[in-house]
Amino acid sequence: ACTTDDGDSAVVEGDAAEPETEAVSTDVTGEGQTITFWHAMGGDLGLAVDQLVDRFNETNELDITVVSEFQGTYDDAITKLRSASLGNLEADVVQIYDIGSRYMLDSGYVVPMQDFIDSEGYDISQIEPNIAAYYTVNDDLYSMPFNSSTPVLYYNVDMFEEAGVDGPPESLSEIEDMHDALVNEGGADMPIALTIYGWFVEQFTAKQGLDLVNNGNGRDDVATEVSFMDNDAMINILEEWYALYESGAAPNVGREGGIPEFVSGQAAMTLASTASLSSILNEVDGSFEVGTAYLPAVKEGDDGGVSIGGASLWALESGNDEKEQASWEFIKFLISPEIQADWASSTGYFPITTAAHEEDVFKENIENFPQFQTAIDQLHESSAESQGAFLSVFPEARQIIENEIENMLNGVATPEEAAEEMAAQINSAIENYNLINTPE
Amino acid sequence: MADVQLKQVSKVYANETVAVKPLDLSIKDKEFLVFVGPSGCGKSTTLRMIAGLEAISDGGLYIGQELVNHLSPKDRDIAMVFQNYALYPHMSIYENIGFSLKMKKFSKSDRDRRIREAAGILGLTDFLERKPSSLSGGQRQRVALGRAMVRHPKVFLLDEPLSNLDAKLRVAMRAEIIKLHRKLKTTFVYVTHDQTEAMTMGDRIAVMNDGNLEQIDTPFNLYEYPLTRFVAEFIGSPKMSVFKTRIHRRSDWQIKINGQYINLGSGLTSRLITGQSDDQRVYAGIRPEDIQLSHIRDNQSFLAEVQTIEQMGSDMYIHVAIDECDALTVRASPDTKVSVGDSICLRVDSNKWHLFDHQKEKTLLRSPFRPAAKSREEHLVS
Amino acid sequence: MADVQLKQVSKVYANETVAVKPLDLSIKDKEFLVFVGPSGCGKSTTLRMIAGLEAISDGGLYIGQELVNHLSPKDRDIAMVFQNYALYPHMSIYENIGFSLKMKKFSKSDRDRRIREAAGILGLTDFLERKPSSLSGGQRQRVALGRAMVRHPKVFLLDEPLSNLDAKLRVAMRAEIIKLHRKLKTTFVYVTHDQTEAMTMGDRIAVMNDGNLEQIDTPFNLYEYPLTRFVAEFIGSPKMSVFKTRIHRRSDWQIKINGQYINLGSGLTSRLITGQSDDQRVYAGIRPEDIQLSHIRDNQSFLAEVQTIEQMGSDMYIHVAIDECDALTVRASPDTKVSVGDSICLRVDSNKWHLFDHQKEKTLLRSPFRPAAKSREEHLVS
Amino acid sequence: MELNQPLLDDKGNGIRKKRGKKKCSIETYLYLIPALTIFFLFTYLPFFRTIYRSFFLTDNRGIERVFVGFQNYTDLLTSSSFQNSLIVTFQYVAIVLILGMGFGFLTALLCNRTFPGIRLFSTVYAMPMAVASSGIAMVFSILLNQRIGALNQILGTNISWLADPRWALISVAVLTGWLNSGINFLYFSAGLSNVDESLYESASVDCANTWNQFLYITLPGLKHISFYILVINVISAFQSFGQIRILTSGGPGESTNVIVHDIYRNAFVNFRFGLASAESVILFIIVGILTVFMFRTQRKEN
Amino acid sequence: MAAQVEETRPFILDDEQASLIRRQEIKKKVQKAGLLGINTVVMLVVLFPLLYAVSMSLKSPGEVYSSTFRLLPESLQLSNYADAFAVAPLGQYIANSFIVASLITVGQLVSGALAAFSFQFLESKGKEIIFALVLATLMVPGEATIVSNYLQIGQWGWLDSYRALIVPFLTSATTIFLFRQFYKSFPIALYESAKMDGCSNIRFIFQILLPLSKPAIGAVSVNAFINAWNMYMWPLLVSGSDRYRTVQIGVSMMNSVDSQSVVLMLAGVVIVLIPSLFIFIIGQKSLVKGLFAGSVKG
Ligand SMILES: Nc1ncnc2c1ncn2[C@@H]1O[C@H](COP(=O)(O)OP(=O)(O)OP(=O)(O)O)[C@@H](O)[C@H]1O
Ligand SMILES: Nc1ncnc2c1ncn2[C@@H]1O[C@H](COP(=O)(O)OP(=O)(O)OP(=O)(O)O)[C@@H](O)[C@H]1O
Ligand SMILES: O=P(O)(O)OC[C@H](O)CO
Ligand SMILES: [Mg+2]
Ligand SMILES: [Mg+2]
Repeated sequence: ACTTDDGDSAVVEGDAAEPETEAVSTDVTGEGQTITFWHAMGGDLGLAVDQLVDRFNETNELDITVVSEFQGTYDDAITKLRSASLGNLEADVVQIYDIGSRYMLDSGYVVPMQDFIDSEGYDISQIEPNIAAYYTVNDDLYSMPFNSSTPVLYYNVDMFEEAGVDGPPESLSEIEDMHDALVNEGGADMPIALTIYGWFVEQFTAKQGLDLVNNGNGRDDVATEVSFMDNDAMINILEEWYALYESGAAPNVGREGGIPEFVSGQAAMTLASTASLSSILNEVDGSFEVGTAYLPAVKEGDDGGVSIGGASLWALESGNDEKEQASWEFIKFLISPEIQADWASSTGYFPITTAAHEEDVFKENIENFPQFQTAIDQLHESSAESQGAFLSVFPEARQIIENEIENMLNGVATPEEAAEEMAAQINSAIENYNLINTPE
Repeated sequence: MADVQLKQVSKVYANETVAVKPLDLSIKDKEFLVFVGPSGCGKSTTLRMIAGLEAISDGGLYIGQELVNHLSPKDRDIAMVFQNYALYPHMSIYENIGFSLKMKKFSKSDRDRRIREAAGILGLTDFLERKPSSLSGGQRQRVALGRAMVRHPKVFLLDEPLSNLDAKLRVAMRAEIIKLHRKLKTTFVYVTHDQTEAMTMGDRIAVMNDGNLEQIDTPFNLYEYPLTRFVAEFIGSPKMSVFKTRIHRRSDWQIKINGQYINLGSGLTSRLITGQSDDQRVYAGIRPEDIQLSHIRDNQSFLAEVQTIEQMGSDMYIHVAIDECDALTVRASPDTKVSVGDSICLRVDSNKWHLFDHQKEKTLLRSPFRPAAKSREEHLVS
Repeated sequence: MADVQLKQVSKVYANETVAVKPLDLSIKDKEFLVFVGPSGCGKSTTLRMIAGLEAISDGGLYIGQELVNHLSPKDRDIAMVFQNYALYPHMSIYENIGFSLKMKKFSKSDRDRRIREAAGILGLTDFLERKPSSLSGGQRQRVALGRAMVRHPKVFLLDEPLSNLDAKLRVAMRAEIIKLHRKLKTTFVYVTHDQTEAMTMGDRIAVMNDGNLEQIDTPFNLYEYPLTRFVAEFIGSPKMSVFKTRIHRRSDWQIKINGQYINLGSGLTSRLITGQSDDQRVYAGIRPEDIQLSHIRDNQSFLAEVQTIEQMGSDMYIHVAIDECDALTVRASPDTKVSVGDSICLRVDSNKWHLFDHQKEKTLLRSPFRPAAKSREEHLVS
Repeated sequence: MELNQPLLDDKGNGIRKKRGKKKCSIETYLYLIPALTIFFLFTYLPFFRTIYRSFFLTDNRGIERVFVGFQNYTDLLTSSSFQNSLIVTFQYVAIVLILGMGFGFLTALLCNRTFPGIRLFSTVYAMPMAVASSGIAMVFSILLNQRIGALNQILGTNISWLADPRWALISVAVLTGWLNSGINFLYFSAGLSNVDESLYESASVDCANTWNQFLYITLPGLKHISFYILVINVISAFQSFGQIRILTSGGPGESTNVIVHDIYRNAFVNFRFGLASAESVILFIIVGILTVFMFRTQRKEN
Repeated sequence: MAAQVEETRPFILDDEQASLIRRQEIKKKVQKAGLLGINTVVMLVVLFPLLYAVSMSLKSPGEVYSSTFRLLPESLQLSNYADAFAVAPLGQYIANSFIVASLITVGQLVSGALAAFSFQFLESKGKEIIFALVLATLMVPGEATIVSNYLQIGQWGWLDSYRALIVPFLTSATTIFLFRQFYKSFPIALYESAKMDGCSNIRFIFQILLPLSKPAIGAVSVNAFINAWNMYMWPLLVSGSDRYRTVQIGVSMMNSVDSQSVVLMLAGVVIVLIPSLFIFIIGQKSLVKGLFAGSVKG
């Protein structure tokens, strides 16, 4: 029995929260509340989040206290949230990565952002439309984008100059052409350190302008199976990837590699999130010039764009209006232009509101580090069409994709076999999920 | 009144081992009774049943006329001294001795008085603050006794309390325990497998074998009038030599040794249980000290070849072999001049034979009427 | 030729314990030498140095005239029987006995022959397939002997091989080991702390005390002519009674007992080392069998009060206390009529005193010339 | 002397009754209550819940929704991924056993004879037992890093220890072996010290050289304890989790996806509790069979 | 009088004999030195991961990515440790782990000592069967119960609390087993003697048995503490906030590959390894004694 619910099922779920929506009236202020904020920002990013939280705690006039809890990686955080729902673990605001969105919608314990927005008449026009699009279902904004990113190509400008290579590649196949020059003249051990990261596959699919799953990439209706086999999206990616690997242009650096090879000067290029920008610059520490470029296309002439990545903030139902209101206050604080500008400069994430671009901090930062601009341009050039897939079992699907890429690189499977295996496993996961989690 | 009575008491362990067969025994008040017997014969089991540490399988146990089968050890008013003393290693001697009083909620001053009294008697006063580990074997032994004493129990039970001590100390502690018994005037039940201990300590000795009580009697009687071949051989060192032979009724009763008929003494034959027949098979035992080297080769003496000689300094034991007995031991003076292989002439004290029935190995001799020994102080010749 | 010679051999353990002080000793070929002494006196250490299990701290060890200090145990051609037998628990008896032959790469058939031969001698033939754990103590003991035998070693070393056995078995195994020695005609070095074993087994006995060799002599000589007070008291049971007194030169030599001067026998005084002075302090020892109850109260006898009586069946030991000696033991006939508290009259065999120097506790008597005993078979009176 | 006196009077019955009432009282069980309560709540009961749940498909909240009988089991046993997990697990356990026990044994042998500094050495050899698997796994993640890790730098190799499926399993197994070697060292040392010293002396008098002493005394002497060490190691090897999650998360591909990791993934990442429960039961059966098998062989030996 | 003691001539070895003995001594010394050498090498191998962690945790981030191996840091970057505390609430984690591990240890001691007492000293029907059931828990992999336990604890509302971390581990078959093993060598006469003295069981346990079980207590404590300190999977599941996170989880969340984080992460690892190693080193002796021997002297 497969769910026949359309995408509205989430809204139906959301309806359950309707009474609260009404209750969000003037007398609910969130004053004096203590709320828990789960995030998944480790290392430097985590320090930055903590600063924001401290700042909110100090400055908010409603005497709201936010307790921030680091929950590990994005994967860990959603896992924790899912298992927390089985018990008494409570959070009011959680940061969930892009691919967790569908699950959150289905989960039934979120308060849609739209509710707050509507009841307060909050103006969201400031929010970058390309970003908001990702988190919007049937014109309702469900979660608030907070730290948004896209993947970009980082390259070692010194090496490229040394090798006499004109500029960064625009497609994967171009990398092969630069191989000899970068290695022999540029002194690189490898042209590109290509991390085995499902996100890149997702982005390469978008870059091809193709869907990952059916039913309009899961946005028109609940996805029931993958579509990357039918539209050859996956096979294209895997073949290119494998070709790069075969030729030695992109050795297997595993799931953790990539940035280390790049910053240590072994790789001439790497792919990474814009969020890594500041830490990469930090690590390189001026030992060479870091350039950034758009995510390469899979094949020349692909006409898609990139979809927004990173994570968004979800308000969770707690049955306590005051708390929920406090969550909203906190979220509003986080997306205020001033904060976003700050946040963007210290991390590498985009400011999600256009107003933030006007802030001095931000302008200054762009001036010092023009590399930031690439990501912004890339996002602006992408259309809202490439808003990315919605899939309940997305985290699992990403694992499966990464596994199979590993299998492919390790010679266990050919690109075709890998793609087929991905499809089979993901389809079965989708089927299983839809079977069990039909809302009563 | 603290006599102990066992009426048909027996013990079968969970694994079906019959450790003690139905046993009737009455231990008199103030008596020093020793249980002796080979390893595994059930001595400890009997003692532990009296203590209440082992459930009684069947029969009735009475202490001071009262049936105590159902009482737990602490309610029987008995004290026990264990083979390895079972001192509490982490407590001082003072605490060790006083532990049972503490358990019985004696007042501090009462406790102190009793502990010091016991320590005084046992010469432990200087060690009260020490831990058991810093005491010598003999001192530990005394602490164990002290622990039993302070309770003023009705009965003292001691299970091989000396077996962990070295030979010299054993002799000394033997004397101390005897003195203690005399001083305390309480019933003592003492288990040992050492016959020297049994002989020297007990008012009476109960010899056990394979779960049976073989004989209970004074040391002297046990030695002189053993009821069974087992007792005869168990008591005495070197052990009694036993001949597998026959008795004959001629003019006198005779016994065949080394192919030759030798008269039995009249003192002996008068004690013979009636109904013995001519040429009847018997076990005839003789102790090493009741056989002498003889200068006269007559029809009461016989020849035998010396097999080995054991020079003990104070005595010499000569082992000879003859047909009826493959280990005949003779006690001789240490300066006797004899070598292995010599043929020597031996003469038996004809009234000192011990005769046992061939089948049941029970004695064929009546014991002369003798009053039970009243105390250890008297050792009378019958 | 397998005599063993220790020349100034000593042992100091890593923790500075001086276990054996420089020792000179020569063990003759085919001799049965017994080391005896109290616990911790260095017997095992000496044996283990001979075996090569313990490095020699100083001095030279010769086996068959050859210096072996530097040789490891396996090259010394000795066999050793351990106190706990040290049988290999996972090997069958057959394999246990044959192990050393296997190590020496004997052919299979040779091995088999020797194993069966040894098993035959020791009566183990039926047990060859069993594991040690299924054997009794005595059988294990024999396996340990068998293991030593098959190698036909130059020297047999045995470290308290009987001490884990019960008393009866011990007596039996004693005899077996003596027989074995006679059969194998090899040098045996035997360690024990049991003086009965020492007295009955050794051709010669080496008495050790506190790392020193006190005396090495035949059993008879040790008993009759102990060189030190230690040996005198150590050998003999019940032990010699020692008086702390003085000797006096009157017309004869006299000794003061119970406030009264008693003559020393002429046999004894003739052996007195010259240079003894009047009123000199001495230790005077007398063995229980050399003192008798006397009917005659004269100036050679003295009175004493009976303290305790030990009835052994074959003998009776009477303990009396007098000024000079708080534990004077008298051996009497078991049917002696005497009670605790009685005053008894005692007379000492005046030639049987043992006299020791007050300070060094060395003997004051020359021992009469005696040829060293040639073998155990002869026990001659001097 | 007392002989056959009239046997028990009417009191005798009383005696018999007393005897009938066994000495054991509820007191015996009182002392067991704390331990048994915990076991009941957190081992027995959950274990049966697990078996029960393994027959269901569960929803996000772990609630049994659809009864599927043995389908979870058949799904598992026919899925190539699970079969792979089984194979990987057995390979992993085998390597861990060989390395962990081998190294523990080696170090125990090295410390068997006293020599100066033995305290230090034995402390170091036992130390891995006190090291957290998660902590050391993070160290290994750097140590084994292909480019910046010490191992490649020291060996002069360029192996991707954790990204190459041929090495990843070996790498985590080596780490686990290292972790286990500590306690194994202690166990083997105890075993060695339990071998009666006089056996060695006896053997040396019996002309056995060092090698033969090792062969005929040491090895047989360790037989018994080796068996227990084996059982303990097998049980613990099957349960390794932290180091695998941190070092490889089951990858690359599924080359280090041992059963326990797969259980975690299925239960807490993919939220298929029913399936995970079925896996748990299979794991239990495997460990159980192995343990019983080992005990059997051991018993047969004796 | 027979010549009983050989003449005591001073003892002198000839040259040949002396050199034989000397050679033997040299051979022994060489063997010892060899053993020492091998041990040193093996020790360094065993110790290497830990030394490496310490060394890396003291390097500057820049040094981490160097492509040649250097064990010693160029300069000691002690600030990494301070920074590690800033990045994550290591202090809180350590406190949590201490609370959890200590309470688990105490719980196991008490429940184990009582249960083992019952098993070893008291008679009861089916006692051996119960004991077998207890031992069988060793065979049940934690993973076989973890899902149920998690759901159960979630239902009770125990997630993210000390109880969730502690209560399930308050007893352990290993502890009971170790205690019972130890009790087996406990002189039964002491128990009987105490009984004769009128001592109740519970008094016996606390006044006699436990004071004399110090080696076992030591071993059990060290074992329980180290295991509790090093737990990973369960705390990973049930702790959700820094308030209750244990060190193992806290530190593993620092896992990252950028050089900045690597040094901090390794500093964190070193910090959390220290307490368990410390407990191990001070408790090692009693651990060995308790695990493997177990006799009461006295
Ligand atoms: N707890 C027990 N369970 C089963 N059988 C036992 C038990 N205790 C003793 N036995 C058996 O009961 C018999 C008598 O044992 P007991 O301890 O009374 O002998 P014992 O005369 O004291 O011997 P020993 O001189 O060796 O101490 C022996 O056969 C023994 O094996
Ligand atoms: N390995 C050792 N290290 C240090 N001292 C030792 C060692 N072995 C024995 N000793 C000490 O050396 C002395 C002699 O010991 P040895 O074992 O030779 O005595 P023994 O005569 O055999 O005693 P026993 O009759 O008790 O066996 C003792 O004081 C003992 O404590
Ligand atoms: O690393 P981030 O925050 O840019 O996020 C990348 C992906 O969107 C995660 O799914
Ligand atoms: Mg007994
Ligand atoms: Mg010794």
